[in-house]
Amino acid sequence: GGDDEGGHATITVLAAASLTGAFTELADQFQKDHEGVTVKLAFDSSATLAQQAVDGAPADVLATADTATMDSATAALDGDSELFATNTMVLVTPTDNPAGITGFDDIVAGDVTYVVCVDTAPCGKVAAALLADNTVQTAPASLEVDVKAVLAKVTSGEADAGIVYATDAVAAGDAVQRFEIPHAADEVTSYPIAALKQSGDAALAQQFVDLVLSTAGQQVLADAGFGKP
Amino acid sequence: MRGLSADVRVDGRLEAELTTEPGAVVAVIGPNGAGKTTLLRALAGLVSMTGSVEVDGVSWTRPARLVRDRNVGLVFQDQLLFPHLTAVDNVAFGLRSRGVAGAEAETTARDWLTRFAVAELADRKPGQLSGGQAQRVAIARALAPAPSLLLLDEPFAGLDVGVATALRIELARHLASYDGITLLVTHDALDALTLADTVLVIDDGRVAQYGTPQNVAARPRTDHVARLVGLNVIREHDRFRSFSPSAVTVSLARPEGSARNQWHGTVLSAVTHGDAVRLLVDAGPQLIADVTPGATVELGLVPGREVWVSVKETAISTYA
Amino acid sequence: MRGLSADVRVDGRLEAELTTEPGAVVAVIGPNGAGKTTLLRALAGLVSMTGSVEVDGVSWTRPARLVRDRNVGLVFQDQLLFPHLTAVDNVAFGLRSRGVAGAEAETTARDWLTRFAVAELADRKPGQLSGGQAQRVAIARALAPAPSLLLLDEPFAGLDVGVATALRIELARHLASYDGITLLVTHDALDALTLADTVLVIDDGRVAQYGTPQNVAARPRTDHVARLVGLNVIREHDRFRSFSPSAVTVSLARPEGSARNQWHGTVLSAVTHGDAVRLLVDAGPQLIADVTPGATVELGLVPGREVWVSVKETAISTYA
Amino acid sequence: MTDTDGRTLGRPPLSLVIPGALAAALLVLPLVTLVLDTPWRNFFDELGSTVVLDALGITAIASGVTVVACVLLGTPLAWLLARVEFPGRAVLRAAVTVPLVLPPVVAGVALVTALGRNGLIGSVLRDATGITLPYTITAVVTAHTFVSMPFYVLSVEGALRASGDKYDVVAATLGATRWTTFRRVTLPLAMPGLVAGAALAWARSLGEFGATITFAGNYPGTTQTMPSLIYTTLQSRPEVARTLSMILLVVSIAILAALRNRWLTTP
Amino acid sequence: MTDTDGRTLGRPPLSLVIPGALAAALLVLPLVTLVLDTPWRNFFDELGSTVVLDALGITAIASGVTVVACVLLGTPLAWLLARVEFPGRAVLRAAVTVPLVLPPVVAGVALVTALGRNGLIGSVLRDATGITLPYTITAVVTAHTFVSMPFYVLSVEGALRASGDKYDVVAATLGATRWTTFRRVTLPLAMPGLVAGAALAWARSLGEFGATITFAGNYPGTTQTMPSLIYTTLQSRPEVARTLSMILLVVSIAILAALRNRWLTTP
Ligand SMILES: Nc1ncnc2c1ncn2[C@@H]1O[C@H](COP(=O)(O)OP(=O)(O)OP(=O)(O)O)[C@@H](O)[C@H]1O
Ligand SMILES: Nc1ncnc2c1ncn2[C@@H]1O[C@H](COP(=O)(O)OP(=O)(O)OP(=O)(O)O)[C@@H](O)[C@H]1O
Ligand SMILES: [Mg+2]
Ligand SMILES: [Mg+2]
Repeated sequence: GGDDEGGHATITVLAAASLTGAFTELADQFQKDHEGVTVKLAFDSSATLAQQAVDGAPADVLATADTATMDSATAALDGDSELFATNTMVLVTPTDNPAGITGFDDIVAGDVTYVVCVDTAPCGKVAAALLADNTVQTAPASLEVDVKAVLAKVTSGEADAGIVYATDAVAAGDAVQRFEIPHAADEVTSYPIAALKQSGDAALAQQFVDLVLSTAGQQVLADAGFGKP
Repeated sequence: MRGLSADVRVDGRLEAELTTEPGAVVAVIGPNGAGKTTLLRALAGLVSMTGSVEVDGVSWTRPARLVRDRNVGLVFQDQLLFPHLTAVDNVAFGLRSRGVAGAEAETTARDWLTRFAVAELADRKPGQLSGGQAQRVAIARALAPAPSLLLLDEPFAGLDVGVATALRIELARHLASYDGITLLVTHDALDALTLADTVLVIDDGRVAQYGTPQNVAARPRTDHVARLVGLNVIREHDRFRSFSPSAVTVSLARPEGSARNQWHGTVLSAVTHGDAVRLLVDAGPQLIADVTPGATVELGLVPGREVWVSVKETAISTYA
Repeated sequence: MRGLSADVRVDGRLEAELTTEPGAVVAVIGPNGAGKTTLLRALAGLVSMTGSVEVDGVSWTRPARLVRDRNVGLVFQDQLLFPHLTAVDNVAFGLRSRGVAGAEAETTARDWLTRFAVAELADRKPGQLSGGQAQRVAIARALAPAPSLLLLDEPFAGLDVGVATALRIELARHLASYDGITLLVTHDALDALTLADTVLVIDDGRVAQYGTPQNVAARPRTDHVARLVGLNVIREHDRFRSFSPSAVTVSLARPEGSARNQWHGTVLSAVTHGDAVRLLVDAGPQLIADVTPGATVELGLVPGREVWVSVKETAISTYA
Repeated sequence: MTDTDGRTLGRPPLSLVIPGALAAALLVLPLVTLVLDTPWRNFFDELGSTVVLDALGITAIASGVTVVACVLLGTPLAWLLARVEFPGRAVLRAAVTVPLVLPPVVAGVALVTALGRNGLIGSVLRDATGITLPYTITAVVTAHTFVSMPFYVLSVEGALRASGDKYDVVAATLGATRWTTFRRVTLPLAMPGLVAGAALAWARSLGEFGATITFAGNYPGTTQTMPSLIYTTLQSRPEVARTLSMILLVVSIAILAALRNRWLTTP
Repeated sequence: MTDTDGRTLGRPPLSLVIPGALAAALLVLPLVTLVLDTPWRNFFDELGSTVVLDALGITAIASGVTVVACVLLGTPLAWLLARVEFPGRAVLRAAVTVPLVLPPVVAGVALVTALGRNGLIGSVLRDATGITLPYTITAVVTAHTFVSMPFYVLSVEGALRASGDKYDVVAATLGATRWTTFRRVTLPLAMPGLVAGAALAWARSLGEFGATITFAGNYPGTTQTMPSLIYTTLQSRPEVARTLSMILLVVSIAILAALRNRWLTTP
């Protein structure tokens, strides 16, 4: 990021894929608040983004979906990271719910085709913990690379059920039915954010972080289904 | 009707009608680019043509019969042996395509190779054969499946004399007992005169003459045939006048007699021909003249020399 | 030393030594598979060989000279015209490779095509040429860059008589003023005798004879040459005995006289040859005999007939 | 024809050697650095783990079956495109190229819309037979074939065109049906192109995961291939992912080198 | 040679038509369902947005440059592999195939280890010239070339082998250097293979995102290609992602159909 010739400035924000909706809105708001500033957003998996940040990718802010990946990028951070949101997991089914699922118990007991994230992904770690907490016997049909893939499998009807973040269920709206998972509150994911050392405009980067942490920012995140940190 | 009856039209390249008896051997002669190969390929179904082809009363053109169902044996001018198959497999290919079992096909193929004296090369790929050896394999490949229409495009080109003679004998023997029809493209008068019972002369995409070898040889209608059989032929309006080279007198001074039968020109070449020396003289028409070696030396008949050539009217045969 | 001096050894295929003057035209003759093409390709650097090749005192083998630097002109037995280039571009290719500018190369190429009477086909691709037309383009392509070693592998195969004659004349003219060396592979005695000043006879991968056309024709050492020039030749120990077909007497009963000069055999073929009928008789050696048409009818000399052939000792020439 | 000694044709010109070497460097150097950067000490530990062995097995089966499917189905298609004129040939040729252009994940989506449980064809199939494709190895093979076949078809079509049809014509005059001709003449003559195409298809299949994960899922022991495993591992344990990549590489190079040299040096 | 009327060779046999049609169906049906399932009403809206236009532009540039790079560098490499015997040829041939086998993301990792800011070569380059590759369009092109070139090289090598070297030998006897021979004889005769190879490389480049995102990042306007955009969008707005895929498809099929038919129908 940095100043352009004409007094314009650009900051680049690397954000976890699950933040797509909320951060797009926050970026709009930021641009409105800061005349002549452009916010570029690059969404990807947290691990990829952390790796790029360490590699010196030209960016100003990094927001990841778990603390572990943020820790892996410590070398690139300008100061400490701060938690700005949490997320919990829920069970979703297609709207027409072809398997007739009435609650999480159907997963625990029944012969349902369901999918979860692969346990190498942050969402998969949580899902694996929940499956263990609830002593689920049946194996999932597939371990998806990320939570969007899980949601896609459910909305397209390829899976009868899937475990996704609450925010994804909100984003999916009418396309899914939502069921709570017992012990979900024990497995909360925290989202950290930090400005990056390589930022060309540290002040502006910090202002974006501040916006995310502000009340207005928190409201946008709450609307998207995130919990408070 | 048995035999072949064809009216072959290939746009801009050929327009030829042809009718033959079963068992006939037709020599197809004509200069380069006349359309000989085109005729053969059209009969085989390899060139799109209009007109009609009928063999033993069955039309091959209405409806168009598939190439593979025409049962032709074609020796291509450029051989086209399958490069990835051995000689014996090349020959066996047509047999196997027509349903002969593998082992039997191979035995038959080896017989054919033996007949053409290339049995010991049976297991070589075409890339390891000499030109003449490949030509023999190509002929064997065409003959092996006993086709009902045999199309030979210059089969003796590139063969050494011994083999060519042997092959002519072999082919003559084969053709004698063969009730299919053979079309043999050749640039050699001997083939036309000895192997064939009919000669088809093609010139510039059209049939110039069609008859027995004797008739064609005696009364050629094209320069090309005349040259082939060693005669001079001159076209006058709608008649032809031909005479033998030995009837031609060569002199340095203008001879007496009818002006119609004398020409002035330049010697193009002089080569021995049997006991005589054969001169090629460019005298408007190109004429050939046989003179004695003695006269050659005496008159200094080397290429470039200006001479008069004349022929007595009585030595000229005139025909329509 | 000027001229060509070669000792070509190709494993299992050829072992030939050869020395010629500059400007020489060497006819290479021999039966199919003798090694003629192998010799030409080895000289051009296209077959790996041992031995040595020296041209005008410079070795082409130590160190091995690149094919493109040998400045040869090669007419391949199977033409191998570039299929994607037009006739004129094929001919211009060698010129342009040797640095002639595009426009000039094209003009020269068109001249060559004109000389071989295929100028009007200049812009056709090889696929649209007849066999003989393609052959002429191939010859033009080899000659155009004025190579210092001209290697012609059966250049007249597939040409019609008229063109072949014209080409022979053209080639003779070209060769007369040409101080490079020409090797001409041919199966035609006429070429060997008229175009060449030396004849190299190859048989079974070895040089069987090397001399003037007259000498080779008069005293052939291989069946193949004898057949080519129309003589009979018989090998006795280390000497050769040859005689003309017209010296042979054919009879049904055993003739009197020296048993050495008479053979019993079967008529293989009978064809007209000039005024005579030429018989091929399988009598141990295959012999040719010229008899009168009258005798043919009288004695019933058809293929398959058993006959005695004999020749007077005085008609036989014996040489080492 | 050409028993020409390569050397007398002259040394390869610098104008070809230099760009060729550059290309080789571009392709090889990243691999070399990847190899240097890989924690090899884990190599055999990882190679021994069940997850890896399962994934290797599934990859081997899927890529093997894919190559077979490409050869069996793709060769006829390439032949039709190269040798037969039919209406719509140009369109079909373009359509065959499309899966090449599709990002793999989109290819997976396409497969889902067609063959998924609720896909246009998949739902018909399910209602009729009760069979569903997703989450099975059949689905893996289908996805692999879908993304790999275009490479095979294009490559083989190119080779068929380059080698021409003149020998096909000769075979017809010898009474061969088009099928016999295809089998005994066309195929053997285009063999180098077929081998190249099969290598391409096989390699593409070995590296495939986008379409597979989307269409077939990713479960160890049933649908998880090596690339899927590598991709998912990359998220959390990049070093392990590199080791896994090396395993995939070593195995596939060994096979490729063995096969291609065997097939290509005796043409 | 063959002005043969295709029809007299006989109808294509069912044993080829059936598997060929099956292959075509397998390749085409998913596309058809994808097209049917796409929300077309957004097509022109999306096509007009800056992000999409930017991504299309970058994709066009990257894939175009990639094809040029493949042709300029890959053709010589294919020629060396097909025509020149040199020690290590077998190894090089296998090595060239490797990027095919690498899952794209791993290919990206390989590029990072070699050409990244801290990569073995990249760090040397940075210290010497101050230039760094990653996160620039040059990096995008590098990644695309790295993953696409093997397809080109293999396909062209196959075609070069299939068309043989006999005319190369003829050219040598006519005094042509190997370079002239290559340019005026070898290349034109192998043209169908080259075109097929270029189509493969171009298509592979059009669909590439794994290696690109890893090595070059995913920044709108600088390194975000269509597939990267599609991948990103797929996370949040799957329908839009499909529309974007359709845009990529329509554009590329149009170009492919135009080019290939032009090049291939007049061989
Ligand atoms: N594919 C083609 N397209 C157009 N013209 C062609 C094609 N093939 C041949 N020709 C032309 O048609 C004419 C007849 O060719 P054809 O091959 O039948 O001659 P030919 O009598 O066999 O001659 P040759 O004795 O030289 O083999 C020639 O003028 C030739 O140039
Ligand atoms: N590539 C090869 N490998 C092995 N043997 C070969 C190869 N090419 C030719 N031969 C053999 O070498 C011998 C000589 O072949 P060559 O082509 O020189 O004969 P030729 O004298 O030109 O015969 P022709 O008059 O038939 O053209 C033949 O017996 C042939 O079978
Ligand atoms: Mg012809
Ligand atoms: Mg030869």
